[in-house]
Amino acid sequence: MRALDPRLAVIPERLKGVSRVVVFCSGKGGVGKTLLSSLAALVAARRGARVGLLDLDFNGPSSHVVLGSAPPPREDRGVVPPEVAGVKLMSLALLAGEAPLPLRGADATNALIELLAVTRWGDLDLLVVDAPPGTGDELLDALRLLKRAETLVVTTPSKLSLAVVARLVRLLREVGAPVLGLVENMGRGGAEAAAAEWGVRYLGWVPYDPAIEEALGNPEKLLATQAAAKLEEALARAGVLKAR
Amino acid sequence: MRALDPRLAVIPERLKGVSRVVVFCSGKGGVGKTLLSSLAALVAARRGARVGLLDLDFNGPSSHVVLGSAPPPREDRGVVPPEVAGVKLMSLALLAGEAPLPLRGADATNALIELLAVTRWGDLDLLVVDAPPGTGDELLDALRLLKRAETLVVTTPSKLSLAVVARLVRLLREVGAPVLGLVENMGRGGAEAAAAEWGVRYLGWVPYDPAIEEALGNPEKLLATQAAAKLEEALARAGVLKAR
Amino acid sequence: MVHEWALAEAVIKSLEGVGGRVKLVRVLLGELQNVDGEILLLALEELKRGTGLEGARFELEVEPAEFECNACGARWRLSDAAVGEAEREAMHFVPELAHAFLRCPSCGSPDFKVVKGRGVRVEVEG
Amino acid sequence: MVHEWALAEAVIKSLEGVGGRVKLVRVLLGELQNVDGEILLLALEELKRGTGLEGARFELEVEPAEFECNACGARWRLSDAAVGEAEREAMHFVPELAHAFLRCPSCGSPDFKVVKGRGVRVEVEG
Ligand SMILES: Nc1ncnc2c1ncn2[C@@H]1O[C@H](COP(=O)(O)OP(=O)(O)O)[C@@H](O)[C@H]1O
Ligand SMILES: Nc1ncnc2c1ncn2[C@@H]1O[C@H](COP(=O)(O)OP(=O)(O)O)[C@@H](O)[C@H]1O
Ligand SMILES: [Mg+2]
Ligand SMILES: [Mg+2]
Ligand SMILES: [Mg+2]
Ligand SMILES: [Mg+2]
Ligand code: NI
Ligand code: NI
Ligand SMILES: [Zn+2]
Ligand SMILES: [Zn+2]
Repeated sequence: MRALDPRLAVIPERLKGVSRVVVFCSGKGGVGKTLLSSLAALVAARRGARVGLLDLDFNGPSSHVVLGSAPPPREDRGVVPPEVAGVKLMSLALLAGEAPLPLRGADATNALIELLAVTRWGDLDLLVVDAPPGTGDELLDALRLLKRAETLVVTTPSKLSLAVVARLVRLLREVGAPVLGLVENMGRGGAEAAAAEWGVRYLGWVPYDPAIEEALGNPEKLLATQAAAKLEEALARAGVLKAR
Repeated sequence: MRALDPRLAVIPERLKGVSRVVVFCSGKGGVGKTLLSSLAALVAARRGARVGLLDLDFNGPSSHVVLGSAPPPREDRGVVPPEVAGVKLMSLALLAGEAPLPLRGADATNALIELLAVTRWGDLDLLVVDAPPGTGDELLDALRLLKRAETLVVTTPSKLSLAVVARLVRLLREVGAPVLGLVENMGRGGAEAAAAEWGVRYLGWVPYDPAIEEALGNPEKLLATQAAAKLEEALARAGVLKAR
Repeated sequence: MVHEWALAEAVIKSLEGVGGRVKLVRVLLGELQNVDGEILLLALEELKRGTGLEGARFELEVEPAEFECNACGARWRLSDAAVGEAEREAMHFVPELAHAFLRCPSCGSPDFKVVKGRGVRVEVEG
Repeated sequence: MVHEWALAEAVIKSLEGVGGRVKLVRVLLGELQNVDGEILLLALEELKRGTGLEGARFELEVEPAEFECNACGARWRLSDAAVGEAEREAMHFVPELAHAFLRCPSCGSPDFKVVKGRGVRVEVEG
């Protein structure tokens, strides 16, 4: 008699059509992981790529707020993510409604396994993953279960962010996750020295952009911001965007 | 034969001399929980209160960066937190050094129980707790184990923060944790309507203060900022500070 | 409710590595998965073709869900809870959504453990 | 290493609610707690005075620590790991600091489980 977890067995099958997985992570909260990962998905979709966006911040999901209203996922031999502005979005918020969803770490692990086992992404050029703050179950399991995942590290230039991100960069090395580079958000070069010190490629900065707040929930407005333009440059440097 | 966890039994004993516990929480990351909780501890200490500060952001500790260098805890019939600018500080960062400390939820629960079981706070007028982002094990267990804990909710005026904090406020009600009120950080009144909508007392705003970054790690400079002055007003409104 | 297809695929996938002749496959399902057993069995029968599992019989067992509150220690069952159809539907995608939809009947807390009835497990007899 | 006092206090506290005569108290200690058994027993003997536990005998058992890597599945023991004195000292306050100081010997990952040897448990015979 042998016991097996069928959910784990089917995950590679579900991700078969996905060419590339890029996890936006930081360790630190509030540095712009969600904004930049959503923008990245929008920018890539505008360039014609087939793009998915997976919100792993189960306790504080907000990718759906950045992209704007999305219908709930549809059931068809699994769960089919809704499309917003060309981006296939999967988030527990689409299923949980307004209720608080306090998940302990072990619950987060299980939720991630379920999501990966049932979501039918189809063929994607790029799956963007929005990591929660911290270096807990969600991040560790995403790097464990999404075997080909590459990472993009986000920081602000503040000492408080750099101190936390320094630990994250060491962690990513230790678990063997490729680091595409560092994006400095809400700064203008203040984190470049840290990137050099850590031996991580500095991909550029995205300024604090006062137009962002008003544009939240509106993909077109978001794509027209200076933040989107600067992020697009950084993503091109990272080789994440195909040439037009 | 009965099995008991002696660590849980001793926690009330360890907190016997603590008059008041206030948890700074948000659900959202990067809104200033760490900055404001550290400032609150400094402000209360300057007013002559006996104050402790417990950093629960195990995966991204930074209270020690805000307060500035602290010696490691001392062992004396338990663990005695070091004092920085009149504040007794306990943080895993004081023990872990520079190494990344990726804790899964179950590890975080255990680490919190150990910390609460061995730390000798002595007599305190106020124990300030800096919560991590999210609503996972650390926050749930802090509210479970620190039975008398009151909470102070921190948000920025951004939609992205408000959407997450709305869920946190409902959660705090559901677990029965008293909410002293909402502090708006890096804003100027933009979150007041949300507080009213949620039925939470609005304690005031702390502006984005460009002097903060330079003052990090320097308690005197921090205390001299406008942010500290505005926070002091909010804390007084919440009844957290004793009259001078 | 064709999410059962995803589950059936997962079950078949998980059996790929199992060597030898498989006679009996027991699928243990948590009640929280809220799966339609008949559809699942149909899907399994269809998907097993051409996989070397033709000779296998599939058996289903549903484990009732049971919860324990981390705040007050109360225990309860899914049948004790009032949950709407939409919520059940969401939970059958991701059972952890129980933490959004269920609350401790004694104290109202969402901080509870799923003691039983959440997972999917497959046991094989050769 | 007077952290043993804190532990002894915790053990005595946990026995307060136990009714009846206690004859034997077994303290099961994870190796990760890195506790000095002699000091702990001394502290227990002193603290038991005036608590109704005078007649109780204390026994200590240390469970060796064992780890399992979540990345590659490797298993190892604390004795296999090179840990400095300062690190051991920190871990005896909070065993979870193992995740700062230990790495999987096979793949270098800090993402591992403490399978055995972390906790403190007290068992009572009346
Ligand atoms: N470049 C930017 N310009 C303006 N606002 C930004 C920028 N980046 C992030 N923000 C804002 O900062 C806050 C935190 O961003 P968010 O993406 O939620 O961070 P995280 O996901 O890392 O917690 C949000 O209110 C967001 O709108
Ligand atoms: N009122 C403020 N003025 C200027 N900077 C601030 C203010 N509040 C927070 N910050 C900065 O914002 C960043 C996030 O603050 P932090 O306290 O680390 O948030 P959290 O603990 O909620 O993640 C830090 O770089 C901090 O220095
Ligand atoms: Mg985010
Ligand atoms: Mg913080
Ligand atoms: Mg399911
Ligand atoms: Mg200990
Ligand atoms: Ni279904
Ligand atoms: Ni000691
Ligand atoms: Zn309850
Ligand atoms: Zn390993």
